[in-house]
Amino acid sequence: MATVRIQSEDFDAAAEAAALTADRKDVGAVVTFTGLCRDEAGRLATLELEHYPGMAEEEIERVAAEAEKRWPLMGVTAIHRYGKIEPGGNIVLVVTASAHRQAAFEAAEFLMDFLKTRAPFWKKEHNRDGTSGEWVSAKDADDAAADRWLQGNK
Amino acid sequence: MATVRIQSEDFDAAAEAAALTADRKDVGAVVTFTGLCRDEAGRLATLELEHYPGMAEEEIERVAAEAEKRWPLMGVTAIHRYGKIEPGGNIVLVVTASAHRQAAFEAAEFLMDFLKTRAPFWKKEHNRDGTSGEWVSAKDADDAAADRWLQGNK
Amino acid sequence: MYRMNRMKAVYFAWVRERIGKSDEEIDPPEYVTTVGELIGWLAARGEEYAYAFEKPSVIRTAIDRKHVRHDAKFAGAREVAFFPPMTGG
Amino acid sequence: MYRMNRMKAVYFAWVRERIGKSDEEIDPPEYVTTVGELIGWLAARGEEYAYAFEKPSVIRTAIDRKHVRHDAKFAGAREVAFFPPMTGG
Repeated sequence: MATVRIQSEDFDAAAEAAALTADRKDVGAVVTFTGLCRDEAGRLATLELEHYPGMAEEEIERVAAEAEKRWPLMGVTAIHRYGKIEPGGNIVLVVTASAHRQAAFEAAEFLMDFLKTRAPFWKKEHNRDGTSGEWVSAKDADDAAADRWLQGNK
Repeated sequence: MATVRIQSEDFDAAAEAAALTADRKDVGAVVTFTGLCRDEAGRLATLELEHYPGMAEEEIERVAAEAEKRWPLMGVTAIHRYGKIEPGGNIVLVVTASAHRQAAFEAAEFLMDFLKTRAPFWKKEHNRDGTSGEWVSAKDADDAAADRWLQGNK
Repeated sequence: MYRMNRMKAVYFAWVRERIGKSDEEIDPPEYVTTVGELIGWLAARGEEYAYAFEKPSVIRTAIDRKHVRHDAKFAGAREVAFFPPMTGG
Repeated sequence: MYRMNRMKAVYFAWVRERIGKSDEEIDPPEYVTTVGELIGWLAARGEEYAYAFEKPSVIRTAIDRKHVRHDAKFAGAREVAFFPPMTGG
């Protein structure tokens, strides 16, 4: 059963990873992905993340459940922040645990690909020069990354 | 320039990951892979890791340099332990940092695949029943995992 | 009289900004049955809606917090959401 | 007389255990030029070597701490290593 949290507070990637392996000795591989806010070469002051309360959690839970169906996972944690995040700050965390490394790696990539394209979050940029920024556009590359799992060509 | 360490002491994955992003705001993605010692359904008492001093470090540095050539990485850390490790204990750590998630994920997988097949380490199992164990056999699956990067079919 | 079509519409990101509100009760006529048709009906409600829905093909939709395509029927829905492509992660 | 072929041989894992030592100075004759030939020459040194090298194809080799294939020439090498396929990571 996956742990999914949507929160404005920061998270502790190490503590979340440790929680997945605590008191068990059958885990052989833990993959942790942390997505951080970039300053875009100094331009960005703050990233504002809007989300769809309720659906954000449910949608990530659906993606995590699908990952648990596809790979023999011993633990999955996904945390996504909302609100204002400064450059260098954490945005998203995915942790997967499995007996073997391939399952842990693939499940973490799968989760991130689908989280990017299916979790209802939107980023707005606030710039250092005071201009209030554009909504970040979705990338075709992200759709393509998600699609590769559907076509079974990975 | 990658950080590579071969050591008998445990490592702190969180501290190593934090070191890669400290004081910089251009990192968008950090992938951390931790390989742990499994107890093999209770059979295993200790795993003993033998290594080729000098070559182990040099070989991992060569693999890390190759990863830095292939992907736009902002940081790479690889730590491999040797000596006796108990079930649940850490064996290997790979951390990659990049602006984007795909580079961080692929580089971490690449490092693990080549570390498995090229880094001069050998595992011997010591069992709970006191029998002193077999040397772990290399897996064809690991060779295949490393080969996919050579054939450019990923 | 009991109306099946009475529901909550919710808007996010620039859809919300262009319309100028984050949610509202709507009561579309009975000939409007899919979320795609609902977009067309909403777009006719005024300038701000026309602006928000000027390119229907980029609008993503959800019924009761599940992604749906524009051809999905919304009969029985309590909440229909309209938003741009997602950019989380 | 100066000998080009004098070098250190190092053994790991079950190769080391079977031979019963982790390293030694070796001085192969001049007609032995590749690490593959060196395996054959070492295998003839006694029972423990014959056991260690009974399946030459599974033995991995390194010259001066770099992986090499069995057809690699070792002239000038200071250290030649013999070990099973690696199982780190």
